[in-house]
Amino acid sequence: MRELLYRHALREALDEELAHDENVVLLGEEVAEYNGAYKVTEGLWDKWGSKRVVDTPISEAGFIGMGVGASMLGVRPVMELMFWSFHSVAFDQLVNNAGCVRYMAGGKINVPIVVRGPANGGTNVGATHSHCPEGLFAAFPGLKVCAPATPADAKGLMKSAIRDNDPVFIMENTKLYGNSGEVPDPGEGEFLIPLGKADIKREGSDVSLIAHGRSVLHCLEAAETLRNDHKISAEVVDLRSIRPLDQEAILKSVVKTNRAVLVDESKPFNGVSSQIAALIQEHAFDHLDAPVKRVCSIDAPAIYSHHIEDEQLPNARRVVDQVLSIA
Amino acid sequence: MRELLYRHALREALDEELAHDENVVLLGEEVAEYNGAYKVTEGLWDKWGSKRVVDTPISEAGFIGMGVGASMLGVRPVMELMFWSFHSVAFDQLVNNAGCVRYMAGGKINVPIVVRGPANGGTNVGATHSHCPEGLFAAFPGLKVCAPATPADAKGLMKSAIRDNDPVFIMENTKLYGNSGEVPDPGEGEFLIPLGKADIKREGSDVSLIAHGRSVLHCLEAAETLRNDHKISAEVVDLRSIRPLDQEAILKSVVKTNRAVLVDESKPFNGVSSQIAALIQEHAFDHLDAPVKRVCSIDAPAIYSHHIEDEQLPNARRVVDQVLSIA
Amino acid sequence: MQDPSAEPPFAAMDFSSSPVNRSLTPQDKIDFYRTMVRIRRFEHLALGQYQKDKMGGFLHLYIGQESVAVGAVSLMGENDHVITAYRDHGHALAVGMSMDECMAELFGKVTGCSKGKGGSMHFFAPDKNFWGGHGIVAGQTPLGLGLGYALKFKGLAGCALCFLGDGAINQGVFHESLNIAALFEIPVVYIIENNGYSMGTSQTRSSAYRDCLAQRAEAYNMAWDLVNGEDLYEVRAKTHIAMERARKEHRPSLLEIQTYRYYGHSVADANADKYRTPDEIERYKTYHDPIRLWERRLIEEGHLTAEEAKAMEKEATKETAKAIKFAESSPPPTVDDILHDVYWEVDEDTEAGNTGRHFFND
Amino acid sequence: MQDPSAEPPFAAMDFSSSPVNRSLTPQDKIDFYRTMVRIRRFEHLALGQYQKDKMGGFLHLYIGQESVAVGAVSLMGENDHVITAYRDHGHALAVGMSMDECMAELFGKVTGCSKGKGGSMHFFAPDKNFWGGHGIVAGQTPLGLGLGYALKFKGLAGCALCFLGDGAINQGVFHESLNIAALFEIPVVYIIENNGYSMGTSQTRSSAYRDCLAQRAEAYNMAWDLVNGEDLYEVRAKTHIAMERARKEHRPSLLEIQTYRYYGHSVADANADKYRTPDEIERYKTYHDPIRLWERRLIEEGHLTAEEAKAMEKEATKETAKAIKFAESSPPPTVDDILHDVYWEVDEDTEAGNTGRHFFND
Ligand SMILES: Cc1ncc(C[n+]2csc(CCOP(=O)(O)OP(=O)(O)O)c2C)c(N)n1
Ligand SMILES: Cc1ncc(C[n+]2csc(CCOP(=O)(O)OP(=O)(O)O)c2C)c(N)n1
Ligand SMILES: [Mg+2]
Ligand SMILES: [Mg+2]
Repeated sequence: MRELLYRHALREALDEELAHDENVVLLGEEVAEYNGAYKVTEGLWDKWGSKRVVDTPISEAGFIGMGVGASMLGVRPVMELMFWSFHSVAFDQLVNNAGCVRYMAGGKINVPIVVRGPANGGTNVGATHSHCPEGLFAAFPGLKVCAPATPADAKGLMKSAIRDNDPVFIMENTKLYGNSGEVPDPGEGEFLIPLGKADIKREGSDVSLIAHGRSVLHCLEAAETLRNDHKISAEVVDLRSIRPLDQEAILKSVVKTNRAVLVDESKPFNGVSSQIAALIQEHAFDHLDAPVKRVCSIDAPAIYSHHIEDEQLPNARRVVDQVLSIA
Repeated sequence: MRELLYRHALREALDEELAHDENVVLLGEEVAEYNGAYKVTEGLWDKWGSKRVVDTPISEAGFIGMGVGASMLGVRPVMELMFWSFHSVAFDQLVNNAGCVRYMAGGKINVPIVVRGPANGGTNVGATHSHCPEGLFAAFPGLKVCAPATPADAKGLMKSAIRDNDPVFIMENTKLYGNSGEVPDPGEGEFLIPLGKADIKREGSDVSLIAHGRSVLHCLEAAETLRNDHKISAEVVDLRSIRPLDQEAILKSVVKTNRAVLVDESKPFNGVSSQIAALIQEHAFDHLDAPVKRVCSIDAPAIYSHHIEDEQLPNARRVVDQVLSIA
Repeated sequence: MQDPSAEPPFAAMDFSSSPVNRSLTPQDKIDFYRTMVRIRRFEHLALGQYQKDKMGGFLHLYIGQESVAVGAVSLMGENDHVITAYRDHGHALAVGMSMDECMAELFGKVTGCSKGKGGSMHFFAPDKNFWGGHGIVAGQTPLGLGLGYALKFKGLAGCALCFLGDGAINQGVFHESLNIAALFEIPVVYIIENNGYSMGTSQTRSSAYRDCLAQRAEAYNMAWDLVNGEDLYEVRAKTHIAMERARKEHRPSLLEIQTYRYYGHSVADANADKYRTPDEIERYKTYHDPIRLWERRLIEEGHLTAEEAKAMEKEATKETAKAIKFAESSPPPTVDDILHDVYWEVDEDTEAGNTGRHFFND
Repeated sequence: MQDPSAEPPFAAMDFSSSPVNRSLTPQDKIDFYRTMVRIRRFEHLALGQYQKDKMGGFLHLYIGQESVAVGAVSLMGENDHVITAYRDHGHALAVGMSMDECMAELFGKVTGCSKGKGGSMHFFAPDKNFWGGHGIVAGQTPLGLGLGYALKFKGLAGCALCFLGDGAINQGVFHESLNIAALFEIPVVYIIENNGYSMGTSQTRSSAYRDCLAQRAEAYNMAWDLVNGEDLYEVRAKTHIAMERARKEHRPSLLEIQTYRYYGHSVADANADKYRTPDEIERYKTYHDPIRLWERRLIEEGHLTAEEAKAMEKEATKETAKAIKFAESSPPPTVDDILHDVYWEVDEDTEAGNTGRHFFND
């Protein structure tokens, strides 16, 4: 199969959906003439023009609210946040207007909007630019949240998100944009990955490593080490979608392995892994041979120093350590 | 001991701290001339004047940011959010400026600000006005979060919060403002309750009910029912402070009772109780005779209808049911 | 109490002969009257029901401001859309929502316009181009922008009317919206309903400005106007100009319509006559009431008699009473209903709605 | 390349004799020169270090804008405070921070001004009245307001200088801040450093306005002025007026200082000469460079020779080289350091800092 960069897989998804539905429009800071701060939208303004690919002022609350309003009338806006960290200046529009309007209207409205952009640390940009808000947003019923780890997942989830009739927030990752991976050829037909379906990225029998986004890669690396150095067979469950959540896949894996380590780039208090840990202990209590362990970012605002920044984030070593602590 | 309303206990705390430190200033919408939307600040403008008690425009991001800036220079602002629900329009100021500035300045700055107001559902005001964001904010290292359940706790925590040199967010509750309870007389000396100390509101041996804010009252009611109708002795642990968290008290209770039900008015995904459940299963794994159970608001935006609104929130009946499910 | 000659209505110019008013039939004018009266009766009686504990929470009454919603909404065509804040009953009835569905919503019943899920602050009728009803101050202002954006995107010659209060202008998102509206040439008309107060705070205590609030539009090189809201003719005349500017030139406007609310900020506002003098309220009621002024106007024009006016009021009272009965006898939502209307895909039972766990209840 | 006579410097008026400039000693003027040169050298060499991978993330260079920070900061007295955005190296050096601590911060070392925790965007020196260094666009604008608020609250006759970019003016919180500043009469001076672009977006593509951006102040009945940033005298003259207005009358101002950045938005901005023509950049460098213009001025005034200027540049290069060595040889933070500087109470080991669990690591 052909290989694509994560960033190009996303671009292909956007391009295909621009072609698929004339109501799709991309909006955000520098997405058009500049080709996107991280080049996810490269070439799309050239191809689709100023009506379909639109540069906005630095007014996240204003333009995301505008997208929500437009989506109520049937436009399908795909909004880029240059960093998901900038959610903080648009929070009301994201949680109340995107998240609650349908409910408060008794179901008379739906909001088919996608908000996308990178949500990760590890790029030497300090605390304000390194938030991982997937757990924050998954807390709001009415919203959907995905965090793809591979180019194929990025493409397939993005396409599903754009076709979804509810608001979907896609958490991409600047540290993944340059990663390469197999993505089915468009010639072979539409490639969609449903929201709410986890993916077993590696089968195993002794412990379940459960993660989303870039943490999946740490889990895969850890799984390799565990096999080679410790003869431990780790299964890697990639959530892909956080809300809806594939609880079935999580529990199936844990029931098989009887042990779980959850990996999550958020800060530990109410990271996504808090919720997953709560779910596992509730629904697989009798199957657990050890407490569910977690690996999160070290619990401080994101440090700038590139010498130490990676140590604040989850990594394979810390995953291995946690597995060994319950092995 | 004398009894005070929760609202008046808060007012007494504010009044005493205005007297205690000339740098304390109260700011917010309608806090001064109007006496506060919920009358927590009643009479304080009359007493302290326009320099110490200040009405602001409806600009939460602007005035909370202003408070953060002023606190860096040694002012000690106590900001009212008319509803904590309005955090959504000031989120950046709350999480990045209050929460991260000290860190990004390598500890050269501290932000002695208090943000307070009611954070609860149950008052027929619909989804936008019924958020319970304590779990959201506790997720940010750098912030502190309290949620007092009784007048005495409200007073004691408020005073400690104002004297604390870090940002403290106090989650009050409109459904508690009118509750009465014993509060020590100021004549007997300063009444301060430290942040980070839970309070055993009722001793018990069979199950730990762990909660904060108004949910504590549901737990106490449930404990009564459990004793009377089911001969179950429930201990009620009132967290009072969510970050810092009295993990020791939580674990001590669970190690004694071997069972826990967590009650929390947030939505279930990443409610505070998610984090507590994750902690308990991790640190008291071998002491648990049953999964940790949770009672949260039903997982939808807050419904308006007063006929059904209370059913969406935790209540004693639902607490009892969860206890019985693991008894 | 006052000397009537002391304070005539504010209106200085006569807008009755402006083009958009000249074309009105007597019936149109009478209908405006009827709608304003219906709004006022609806709210008066809703207040009574509130006091009987038939509903709780907030009830923000529009009484005193009726000419604004009725005047502006009367100009709406097929492709025009409207959105407002939490003081939304007037706009709801003006766009043609039934008293039944509105009252039932206040009562928290499934027959309410939002199935009892939104309440007083969150009325919706997308089928009538009415997009709410929004509780977060100014939170609706970028949504209004989005409605205008969608119209232009789809090539429809319509405009979005977006109402907000005089206190709401100090929310940042409103300014972001104004800048984008002007920059992108979005067909949106922002209408500040300036009733002089945001809760207990007067205009001068909440806003810095030169001559008036609408002037803030100048910062964005946007057209603006100041409107005397007591005169339905003026509201229509000036709003029409702004709407045409939006529809035909895709240029936004900011209107400030001066008006007044007679009741407190919400029914729960116990201070309603502390932050303003009883005199002030009385003065507005006596000299500037938009319904009484319109009634007088129609009588002068010979389209209405005092008896007909009375009859209409009675009719409105009856209609409201019927709505109250309807609301009263309608069923409330059930606990099961709480989990509907969260996700479209779940409600429609699609594949996406059935994949993965959407809800996380105990 | 160009005909020099085609485009003289923008400056039309001569501000050298305005009171705040008349009182300058030759040494003062030479010091301004030195500071501007130091900023530029610091950044040029920092860029070199960036390209050698001594640091990562963003590096927003201030080169081209030096006269703005140096001119404004030169007016600061004991009770004046300053805050800015992420393009903060110039302001940091202007307030007197050492190159060592600044370079070490870029290198992510514990000897950095923020102990390697803030990075390029988050320089701080509260002891020098410098409050950052802020990464969220316009996020600093209400903090600046708060600094002014605190000064007035404490009865100190100072003012807060709050810098922001031309793109930042479209963040709502800035408008909220302007309104509050005017309404509460806060001694704050907002300074838009208009370098014509927010990343790749030109002023006209991001902002709607009439004549200039500062005019937005009119909406709040706030004083404003437009300043030619290439002329240090003008920057000082006009900023001084605004600062005095703040200190003496507690009235805020909004200044727009026209300037230009020679490099891309940040070092990572690969498009830096796509959204603007090479000609445009060259024109600024040739005719409007604030350092060259100031140098020429001082030579004309007889306070400086070309040789002295060169020597100062060399000196700045040496100072920067030393700072690079310092940064290079300083230790990085340790993993343990990550958990310091989060809570004051924890760091100070107080009772409050020891009660309850503050951190939730695995
Ligand atoms: C962001 C936000 N802050 C505060 C409130 C509380 N609040 C509701 S209405 C209101 C006053 C608004 O006044 P104005 O905009 O003049 O509208 P009016 O009520 O006069 O129609 C306030 C402070 C809110 N709903 N949302
Ligand atoms: C809220 C927010 N949105 C977007 C960004 C990304 N961003 C950083 S700087 C910038 C451009 C700002 O331009 P301007 O205000 O003109 O300042 P300049 O860079 O020219 O100094 C953008 C879009 C951000 N940091 N914060
Ligand atoms: Mg008002
Ligand atoms: Mg700029």
